[in-house]
Amino acid sequence: MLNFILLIFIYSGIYALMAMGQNVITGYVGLLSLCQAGFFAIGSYATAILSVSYGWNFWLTVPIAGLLAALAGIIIGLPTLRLKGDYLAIATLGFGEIIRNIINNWDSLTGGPMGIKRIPMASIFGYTINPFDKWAFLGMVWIFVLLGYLFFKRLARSRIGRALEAIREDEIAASSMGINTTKYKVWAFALGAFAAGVAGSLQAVFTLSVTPGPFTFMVSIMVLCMVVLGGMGNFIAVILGAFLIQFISYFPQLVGLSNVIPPQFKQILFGLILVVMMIWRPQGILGRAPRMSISGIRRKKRTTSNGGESGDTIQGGSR
Amino acid sequence: MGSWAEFFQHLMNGLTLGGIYALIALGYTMVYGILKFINFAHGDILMMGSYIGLFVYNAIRGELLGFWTIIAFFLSMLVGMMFSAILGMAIEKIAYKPLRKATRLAPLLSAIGVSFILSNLAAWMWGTKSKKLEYPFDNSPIHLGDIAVTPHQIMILVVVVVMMVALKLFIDRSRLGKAMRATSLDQDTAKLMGIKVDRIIAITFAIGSALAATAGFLIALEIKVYPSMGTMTGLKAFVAAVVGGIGNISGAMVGGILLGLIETFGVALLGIPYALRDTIAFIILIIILLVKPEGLLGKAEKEKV
Amino acid sequence: MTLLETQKLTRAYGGVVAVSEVDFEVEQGLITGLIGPNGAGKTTLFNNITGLDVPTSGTVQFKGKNITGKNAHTICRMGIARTFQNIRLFKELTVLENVMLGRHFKVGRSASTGRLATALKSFFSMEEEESIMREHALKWLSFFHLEHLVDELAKNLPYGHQRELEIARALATEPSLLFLDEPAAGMNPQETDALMKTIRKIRSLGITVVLIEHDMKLVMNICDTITVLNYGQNIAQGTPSQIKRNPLVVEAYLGKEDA
Amino acid sequence: MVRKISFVVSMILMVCFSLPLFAGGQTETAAVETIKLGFIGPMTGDYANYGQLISKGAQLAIDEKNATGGIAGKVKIQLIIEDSEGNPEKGLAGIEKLSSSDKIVALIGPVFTGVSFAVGERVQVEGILMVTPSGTHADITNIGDYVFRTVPSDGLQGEVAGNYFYEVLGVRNLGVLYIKNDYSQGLYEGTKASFEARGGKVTIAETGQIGDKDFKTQLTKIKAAAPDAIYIPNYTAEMAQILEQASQLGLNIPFLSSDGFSNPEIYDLAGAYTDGVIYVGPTKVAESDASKAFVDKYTKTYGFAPDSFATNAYDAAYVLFDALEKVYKASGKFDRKAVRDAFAATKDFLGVNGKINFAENGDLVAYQGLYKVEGTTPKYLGAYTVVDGKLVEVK
Repeated sequence: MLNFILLIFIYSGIYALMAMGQNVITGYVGLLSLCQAGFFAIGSYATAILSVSYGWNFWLTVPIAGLLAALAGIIIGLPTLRLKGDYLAIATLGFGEIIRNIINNWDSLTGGPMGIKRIPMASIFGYTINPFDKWAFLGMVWIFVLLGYLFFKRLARSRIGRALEAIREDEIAASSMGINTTKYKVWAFALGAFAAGVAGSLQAVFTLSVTPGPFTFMVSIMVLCMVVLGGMGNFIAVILGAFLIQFISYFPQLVGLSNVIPPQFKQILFGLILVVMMIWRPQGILGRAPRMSISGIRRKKRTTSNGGESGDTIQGGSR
Repeated sequence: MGSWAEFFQHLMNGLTLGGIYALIALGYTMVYGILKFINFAHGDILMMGSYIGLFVYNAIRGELLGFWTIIAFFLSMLVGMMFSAILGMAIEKIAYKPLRKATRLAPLLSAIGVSFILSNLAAWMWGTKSKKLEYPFDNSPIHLGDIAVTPHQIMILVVVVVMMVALKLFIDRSRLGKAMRATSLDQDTAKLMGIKVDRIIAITFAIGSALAATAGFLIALEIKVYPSMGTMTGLKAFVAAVVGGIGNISGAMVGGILLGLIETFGVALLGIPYALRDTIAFIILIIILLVKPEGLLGKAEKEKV
Repeated sequence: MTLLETQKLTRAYGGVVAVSEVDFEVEQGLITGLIGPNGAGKTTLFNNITGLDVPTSGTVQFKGKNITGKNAHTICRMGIARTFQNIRLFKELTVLENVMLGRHFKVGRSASTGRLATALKSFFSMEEEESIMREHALKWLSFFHLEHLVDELAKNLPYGHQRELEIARALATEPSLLFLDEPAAGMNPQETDALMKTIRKIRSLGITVVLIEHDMKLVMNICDTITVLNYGQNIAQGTPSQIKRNPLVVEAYLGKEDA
Repeated sequence: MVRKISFVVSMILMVCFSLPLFAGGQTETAAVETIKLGFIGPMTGDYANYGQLISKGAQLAIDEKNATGGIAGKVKIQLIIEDSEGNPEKGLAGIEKLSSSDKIVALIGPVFTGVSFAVGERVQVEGILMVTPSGTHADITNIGDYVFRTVPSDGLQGEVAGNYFYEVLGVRNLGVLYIKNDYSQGLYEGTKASFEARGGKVTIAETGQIGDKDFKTQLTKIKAAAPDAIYIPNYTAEMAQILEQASQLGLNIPFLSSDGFSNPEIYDLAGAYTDGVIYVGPTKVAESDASKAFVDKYTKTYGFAPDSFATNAYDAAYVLFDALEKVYKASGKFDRKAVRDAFAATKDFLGVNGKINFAENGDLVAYQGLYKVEGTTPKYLGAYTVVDGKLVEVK
């Protein structure tokens, strides 16, 4: 039982990394991207290919996985960032599917539908971080989450974070303030993709084999749900969102009901939670992070009485 | 690419595929035109309508093929359409209407939730096995030289054309259609002009869902009925809607047909591996969006500074 | 000295010519008014100068450099700032953050170190950078007597303060030329008077001001020179008293009332 | 803010860590009266049908056994089914739950190759016997000594198929239409290798995407290439589409297929179009009453007939009962290692598919059956295997 709970925490950590990346793109810059699955896949396959075919050490593959994903983010970002709102969503969703399609068909590199098996485990100072040794793996994953959190938190509090938010609030005004909006949007994409790539790398050494099947756009949608459910623009909330969604999806197994109720109920429950949550609290559980006041002391909570309208703006084509 | 016969064969295949995409895309585009959000559950409404149609058809269909069978088929289709229309309206009322003033993301996620509920509900109630919908006629191909055309393909084309023309006339000519267009341009103004916006939105959902059910029932003859039948087709249809210019009725038709043709000919003409078919569709989508972000027939919206 | 000048600037949208071969000059140190009936192309001219729109033909010269078709952020960095007709604040950010964003590009750029090094430096020495930006921002806020509102969200400010905040944000970019698009719109007479004083104060800082305004009292009062646009064309240019007497201008305004 | 977060987090943690108290507790005490077996397969999602079908094969065996009193007539068996959604991530969660909270003795499944690899690594470490009834990839059993299967590997099926097509059917130019999933591609690659080794040629190999329903484009191309026969090693739903659309296009080339064709659902979906298809499937070396009884019972219980994978799951369950009984009789408990050893030592167990033996690596020692569909009824053509690159008919 404990092992199963630890596993949920491990998955939560991996998804939290992806959700933090999504948060930069969606929560901060306000771009509705649905491509995390693609970046996740690139990260997974980078680690799998480099460590299986070229015998690289896991730790060397992690930055490469992140960078390759970031590169993909830039490649996707540069042309598509002219698009707004749902157009961007559908274009990025398309890119995610293209990535999966390419992986599924580039047999010589990725093994096609057969995938890549026998990925060596990660190890540090001669100690193998065995995915079956849950505590060690959990530690590794959450160290990544912590590092990611610290990085993103600092980024968000810096002038760069502020510029990203300005772009979300009003792109035209931002560029008239001397902010290079295209550059920041591409960087946001790259950072978001980097986080997903690293998450993919961790996933690869956890499952020890990769196949193209799981990297569907549903993963991207899940990650988006995590961000929205937790609270956009709030990294702690997003981590909480990642955990909650994992928790919900494994809830029937946790309470030992998975064998009793029809398997579909889990998914139906998840759907219900999404609908109810959006009606009841569209700004997410925690909502947007409160703004820093001048003295650095947290200011009184923002008024969120009619929550939905409070600024979780996604750049929309037509409003 | 061998011969002309092969070319026309591909053309026929592409047109029927595209017609189906267009029919589904219409629903997406109508909803988007009015509410500005992607109704992710559209594909699942299609699936629900097809199931209902299938049950009705199996119950009333006679043993022999003949005129009655064809009538029964269209009757069942009508029942499926009505069911979908009601389902669409109900979903709108429960899951989307409370979110009209919320952020753009809220209804999108709510729609994803509805999609989860519907597809899994169907799997639970009716099982995961594909259910066969019997042809109401003999579907042996008619050979025109080397080209084989099935009655099913002809029926798809006829129904699609009829539906599209009817819809186009309805939107352009009827009072209700005009009210719809007014609502999609500016809800607040429409309200001031005395249009019952809530009612118009409900009707839009009803029509879009009914069209989806039609498309579902038509393709079910070939692809069978199963819980996830609407997912990928729905996604492609959405791509078609965007390509044509989302929110634009004619755009959805053009986009759908175009996507069907591109998918078919991309593989046939260019020798692209078939497994990359979806990739072609998505690459086309991205190229079109980059060249003309508002879609082929969409109107550019310039933000006023 | 001419600070900014457009030559035969034209912007057409399909068949509609919004701005047609406009020659427009801004003298350094003066307050220039840009007036004309609705739809005369004033805002379009602003947008084409500040990089939010690209002219169909013609050139824009700023400080002797050709800036035609450059990005909005590049033009801003060269020293042209602006406000908007329909206030464009970063609504969910605080007043202070809004102004700090005006300083965004002033920090983190260094001639001596490379880009990556600069980025890393600004990531690790954030506090220092932030405090410099904060001081500057506060300076501009106190210019408008808005210090007590620093932590308020921009969207919660009353209308008049929002206008002021937008100007403060523009000033924080330390422009040599400031474009104000209908700054007095929606203001009551007291607020308009205060605004006039502020604009004069801005000029006294050595900043050249160009403003679009419908409030003739304000325009005639504070502008040193006025340019009149009608149907996208420059129909008159001169001092307020010259403009008042110009028959073309009178016709443009009266003719509009006839219609 | 901080209070809110810590409240939510602490609530969740409390729920999590109190769960073992009431959920996990009972297994310790109840261990003697019932034992638990696990099953992992896609129960929801696009491939849910396979999980549903195959799990029912195992469930039927367990229900039958329990009706006779259970293992050694007194220990009842419970099957715990976990949904993998066809995704290794979910499959791993499933085995983790089965292993740590249900304390299963052995696992039947997973259904798909991808999940089998991820789960296989896990059971090997944990020391839980795993028998997949449908994971056909040749390498699965190489994970370790706890991994077995009751389905012939791709390797064998491909070898028999390639040789049979060339030698018996006289095919020289083969067209292929396969889906880019592990099952179809594995069979395609295996068959191609053995077919071309004999001197045949795959003249056209078209692919499809998972979830595709429209194959007219590929079929039109294949028609133009005019091979001697078309090999379609796919799952039921796709094959039904292919056969129907081929007839619509007026394609008159014989179709060859794989064990995916052994699912009787194909006759519901494709009806008369199945006529003439020759496919490689499970053997019927000992055409027994057991086989007929199983099909009847399964059909009666669930309303549809079993496919070969469900049959394999049923056999896996019975072989497992046999091993469990031996271990229980010898020691009075169910040691996982002992169960594994007893299972590996299985010799000539008579299952529905015939005599069951396991090779050293855990593969099923098997032959392949060949069938030809006449009307909508498959006719058994015989059993074959390949020895030293030569096709041998097994009498």
